[in-house]
Amino acid sequence: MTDTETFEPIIIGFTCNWCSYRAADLAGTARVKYAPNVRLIRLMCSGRLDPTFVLKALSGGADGVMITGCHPGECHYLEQNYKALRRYMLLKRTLAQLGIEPGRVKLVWASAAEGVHLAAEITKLVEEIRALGPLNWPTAGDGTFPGELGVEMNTHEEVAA
Amino acid sequence: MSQKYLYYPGCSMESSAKAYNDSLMAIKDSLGLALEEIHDWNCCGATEYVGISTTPAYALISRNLALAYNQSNGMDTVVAPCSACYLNLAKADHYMHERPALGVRVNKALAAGGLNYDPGSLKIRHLLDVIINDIGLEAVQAKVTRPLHGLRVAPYLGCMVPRPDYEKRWSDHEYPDELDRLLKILGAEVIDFPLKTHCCGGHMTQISPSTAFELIRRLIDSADQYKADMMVTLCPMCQMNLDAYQGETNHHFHTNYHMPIMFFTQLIGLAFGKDPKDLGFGKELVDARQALSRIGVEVPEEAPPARKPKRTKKQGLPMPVMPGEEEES
Amino acid sequence: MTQHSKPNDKKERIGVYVCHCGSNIAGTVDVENVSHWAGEELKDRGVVVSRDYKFMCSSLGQELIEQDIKEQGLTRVVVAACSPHLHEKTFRTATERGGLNPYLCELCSIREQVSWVHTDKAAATEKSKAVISGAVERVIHNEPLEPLHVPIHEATMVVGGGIAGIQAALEIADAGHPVYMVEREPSIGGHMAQFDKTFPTLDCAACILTPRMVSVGTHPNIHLLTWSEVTRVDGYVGNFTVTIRKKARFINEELCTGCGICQEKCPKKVIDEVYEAGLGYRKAVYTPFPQAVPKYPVIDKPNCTYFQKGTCKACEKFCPTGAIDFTQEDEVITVEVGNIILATGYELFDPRRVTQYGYGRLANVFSSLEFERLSNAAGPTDGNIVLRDGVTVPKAVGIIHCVGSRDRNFNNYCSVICCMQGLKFAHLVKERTGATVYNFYIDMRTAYKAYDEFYQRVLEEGTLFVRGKVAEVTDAARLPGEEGKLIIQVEDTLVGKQRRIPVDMVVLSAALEPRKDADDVAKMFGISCSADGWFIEKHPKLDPVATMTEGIFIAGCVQGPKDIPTSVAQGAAASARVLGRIEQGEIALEPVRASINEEMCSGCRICNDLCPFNAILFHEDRMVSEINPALCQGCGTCVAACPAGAISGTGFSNEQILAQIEGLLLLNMVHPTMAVPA
Amino acid sequence: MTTPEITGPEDQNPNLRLLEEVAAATAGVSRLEMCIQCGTCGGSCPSSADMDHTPRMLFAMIRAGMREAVLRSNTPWMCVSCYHCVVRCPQDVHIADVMYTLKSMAIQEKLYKDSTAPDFSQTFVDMVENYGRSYEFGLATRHYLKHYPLRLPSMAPMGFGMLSKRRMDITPKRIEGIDQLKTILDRAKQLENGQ
Repeated sequence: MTDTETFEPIIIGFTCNWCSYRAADLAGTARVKYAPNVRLIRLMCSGRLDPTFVLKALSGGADGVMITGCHPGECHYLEQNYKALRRYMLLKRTLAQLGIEPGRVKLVWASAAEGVHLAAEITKLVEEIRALGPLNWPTAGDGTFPGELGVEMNTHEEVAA
Repeated sequence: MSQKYLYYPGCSMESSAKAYNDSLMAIKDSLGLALEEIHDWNCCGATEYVGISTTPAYALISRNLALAYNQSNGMDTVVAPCSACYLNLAKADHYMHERPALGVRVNKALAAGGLNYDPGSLKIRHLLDVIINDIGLEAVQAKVTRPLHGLRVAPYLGCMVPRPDYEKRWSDHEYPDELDRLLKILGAEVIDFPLKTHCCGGHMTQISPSTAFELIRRLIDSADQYKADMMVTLCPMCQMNLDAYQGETNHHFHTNYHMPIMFFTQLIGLAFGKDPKDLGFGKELVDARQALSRIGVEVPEEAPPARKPKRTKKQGLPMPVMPGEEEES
Repeated sequence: MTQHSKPNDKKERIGVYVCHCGSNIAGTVDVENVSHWAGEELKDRGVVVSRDYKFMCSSLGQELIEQDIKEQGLTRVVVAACSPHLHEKTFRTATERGGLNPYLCELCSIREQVSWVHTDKAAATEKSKAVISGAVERVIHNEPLEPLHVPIHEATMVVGGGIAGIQAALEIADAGHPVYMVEREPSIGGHMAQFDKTFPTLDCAACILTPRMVSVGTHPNIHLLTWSEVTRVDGYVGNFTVTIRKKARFINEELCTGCGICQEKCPKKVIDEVYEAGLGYRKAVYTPFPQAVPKYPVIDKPNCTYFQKGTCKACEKFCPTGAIDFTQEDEVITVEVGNIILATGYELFDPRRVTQYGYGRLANVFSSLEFERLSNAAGPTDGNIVLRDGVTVPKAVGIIHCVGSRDRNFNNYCSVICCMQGLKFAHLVKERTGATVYNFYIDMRTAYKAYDEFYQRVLEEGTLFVRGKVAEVTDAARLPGEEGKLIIQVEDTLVGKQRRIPVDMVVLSAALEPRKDADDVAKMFGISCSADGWFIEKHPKLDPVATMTEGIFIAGCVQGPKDIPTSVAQGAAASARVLGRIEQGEIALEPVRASINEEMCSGCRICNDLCPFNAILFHEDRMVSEINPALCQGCGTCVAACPAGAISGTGFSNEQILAQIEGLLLLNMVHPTMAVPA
Repeated sequence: MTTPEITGPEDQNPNLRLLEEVAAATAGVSRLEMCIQCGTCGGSCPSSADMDHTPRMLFAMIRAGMREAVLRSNTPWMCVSCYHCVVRCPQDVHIADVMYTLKSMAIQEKLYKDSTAPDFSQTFVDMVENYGRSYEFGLATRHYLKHYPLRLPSMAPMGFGMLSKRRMDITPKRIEGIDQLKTILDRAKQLENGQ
């Protein structure tokens, strides 16, 4: 057996209360099966996603992070998912700077009706992360994570963007 | 500007559908259509191989795709004039993707011959699709010098071009209007042929002739009811069945149909003012001369071959001799 | 075990309750093991009680929580059961009964998100532990909250004047509360107004509908806005501000008496694509039908000779009261309402898309709506069922079911009404023409009160039933007797043979589809559409007329295909929900709001532009921003964006989420194949 | 959607797994398990009059595990590959491809009733395997001599017409890479047999 076959990644998933969390509920109600590697956190909106949450997850032992929100134009709070999209783009850049594969973080749109889609995306991401292998977080030696180290997660940029 | 395509002629273009081939060759430059034949292509297996064994059938088809890809050099589209070839190539590309296990098996087989094909690498399109959608009806119309006014035609597409149509390239599965629009541009009077995508009998002429004759009769009878001068097709198999078996069908049902079956490329050539001789007219068994003379086109009867066909090789399968041909051998 | 960066320094006493949900959870998750693990391994995190119970939502289950709070002095509660969207309220209420603030309870889902979606028992058990660990870490940082109370505006808006909307509006208005009804067409009545008879009782649609329409038109509590469309919705439950565009009618409603002379004199005839389904004509100035409510006509500007060519004005010349007003312009109206009921209905599937059935190509193939008009005594043929030539009575009629429904090429769903509609058509054809009638069906679905009895009746009348989905309708005759007929080619699946059945007329029982603009409407009102395009209800069984958005309700076909009785029931149900709200006068909202700590605010104003609800106010004098909790919707975008960390999101604070992440990552993954089966 | 792996208790009658077997052997995703017996296929089929079962019935028989009756049926052999049923099927069952699968299964188990069609296919394939191209003249004459010797005289004018109009070569064409093709097909046959 190779590493990629035995390696079981842990993924933290951030969901939006109005769409993707309900999609996850719907997947359950419909008994759609997906990989057990994802552990979900409910936010009110993908716009609530502070990039430090992602860094916290990756530094704390997660091998990947899934950010989910309503489809563009369908945000319960009008347009906050666009802000999530912008932060996601910035976040990918930051990860690359830290030497982490940007593919470990993925943004998925899922409406409340898309349980099957969400389940498929979860399973897909698990396979993608499995292929990347375990994350070796570049530690500062003291176990702290970059959010606390002051890594530039400058959200001012999004206003200019 | 010429548009360049990989070209998969298919076996019939060299034999039973020679008229299709000749007329295509005669018009392609006027259309600005550059066709680069896939080197050493092989038969697509028609509808026969898939009914015998799946992996070999798809490996047979995919050898052509692999060869095409190797010589693609910037081209991404394979054009096939024959419906069955078009469908088989498209189907292999589609199913190797839809059923990855099949894709893996086919590529393992291809690897034995040093080849490989990744599904999705090439677009597979039918000749008519390319003419309508890439070259465009305006460009075709601009070349028309001899409109086919007065010629009443039944557009007949048969089955395998509009169906199953994996990539949704055609306007409809049942009543596509591409061929109608093309023929109208050429100046012909196009009837609303209700059976335009119904079956010509396919290989039933060989395995259940009475079934085939009935299907042939339905088509010709309907075109006849609409008083069509001819049926216009884009498929060698359809042309062969409706043309070559029309006599036997008449015999079978004691009917007396005389419905010429032409390829659409032949009519494009006529409308472009090309010499009918170069367009394969005269190769049809149900003579089209009468219908064409009505619009003032005279086609000389094709002279019988000057010499006996020469046999070049003595190898191959034993040559069965047909009764009517004994004196030749 | 990882080092916790945020210790439970408050010394919270936490109770953990793991639900079996019968076998729903316990079938895949080793519940006892999970509960035992939480009690042991999370002891140092403050877990003092950990229990598992068959059904936590039962009164006995809830009592467990209450009892432990009182006897064990719990300060926090974690329940691991179903989705918070189902039972969060239940357990928070139980927590409150125990004497704690309800927001000190966290419900985490190990059913929808664990046991129902995973099959490997070991992996599901480990994931459940991680989920509980996350909830435990989070709940430590929960704070006691008070729900927000917002007043409910007494007025209600009903969008759509079909039978569902009419029912809803009348119920609310009769209870003494104001209603605004907005209808896009010139008259209310909807599809029902187009029908002649209604199944299964065959009572006349107009006879039962028009009295309701008149009531709406004359009701002192109903403000009727026809020929109008909602263009914008602002605000939130209890306090919506709705903007409506009232299209110019070019008729002065004060002066018009509805005498109809203008319609008589108008020289311009137009095919009526809406009310007559394209089968009849109307004038350029028109009321769609004689019983229209309101009675005022409209001038159809794109078709009016005066508007297009500058001369005519026949209507103006002949109007006895001078009510024609060519200078009218669209009006924009805004109204304040507390609740909104959407009853915007359906659209008929365009049968042209099923090309093999020949609709649009073969003259005597009719759509179901066309047939409704054809059979309507007030329709273009005065109720005579005739072919497209307008005179020939058909001798044989084929009715095809499931056109565009139950077909992956078009719509997967069953359109519910088509079987009964097909039976009704069969009856009407028989009754009026004596023709031979065929019904082609896949499955006969007549499940409702008195529906199957109607099927029996139609069988008795001699309608012929062929079980098979029709393959094609053609005019290409090939057998004797087919000449000049439409031939229906079908496999009679009960005989196992292909049949060709010549008929004179084909009626296509077309699918009901969501309106083309359903998506835009949903977005405007902040609700969602299913993959098929129908509006999604809050719960498919238990809350069919509410939506995920507070204050927005749905009724009728907008939620999915349904017949008249069900549409009426939904209209009434939606109004009952609204009336309950109005009676209470206010509603308690989740206190999920953002707030700014002025001490920490640097006045950078980044958050100001982020808020789509304009809830953030900048105080120029103090150079700080402030959030208006009444306007804030709690999305948290500003919380995430504040560079000074001055904004906190109640209920979803950074501390809570970071702690939850840590908790979730407490355990490593179990490799499914290495897991020991239980 | 992929063809689901149907797992269940071991069946007493292995024929009850016939549906699964057919689905697995079909190129593409057959969706055969989705058939709702509506009869669109049987209604659409141009040659259904000559079939001993309509396609719909055949699918019901597959579900019922009537293995021998299914493989002996002439239905797949009468399929003209017109794809009308495929595009009209409300459940998107890949009917034509299922028919190809049933033919190959019948050939493998030698369960067909009439050898005309299988022989024709086999002759065609033999020619293609030997030359890399189809060879109509050889195919037609061989096939007719075996199956329709009495039809030959009435066919002669047509055959002569085709020859004289040079629409039929009496010599076969062989591709250059015939050895490569044979290698590929041999390997494909091994793979087909699970080797």
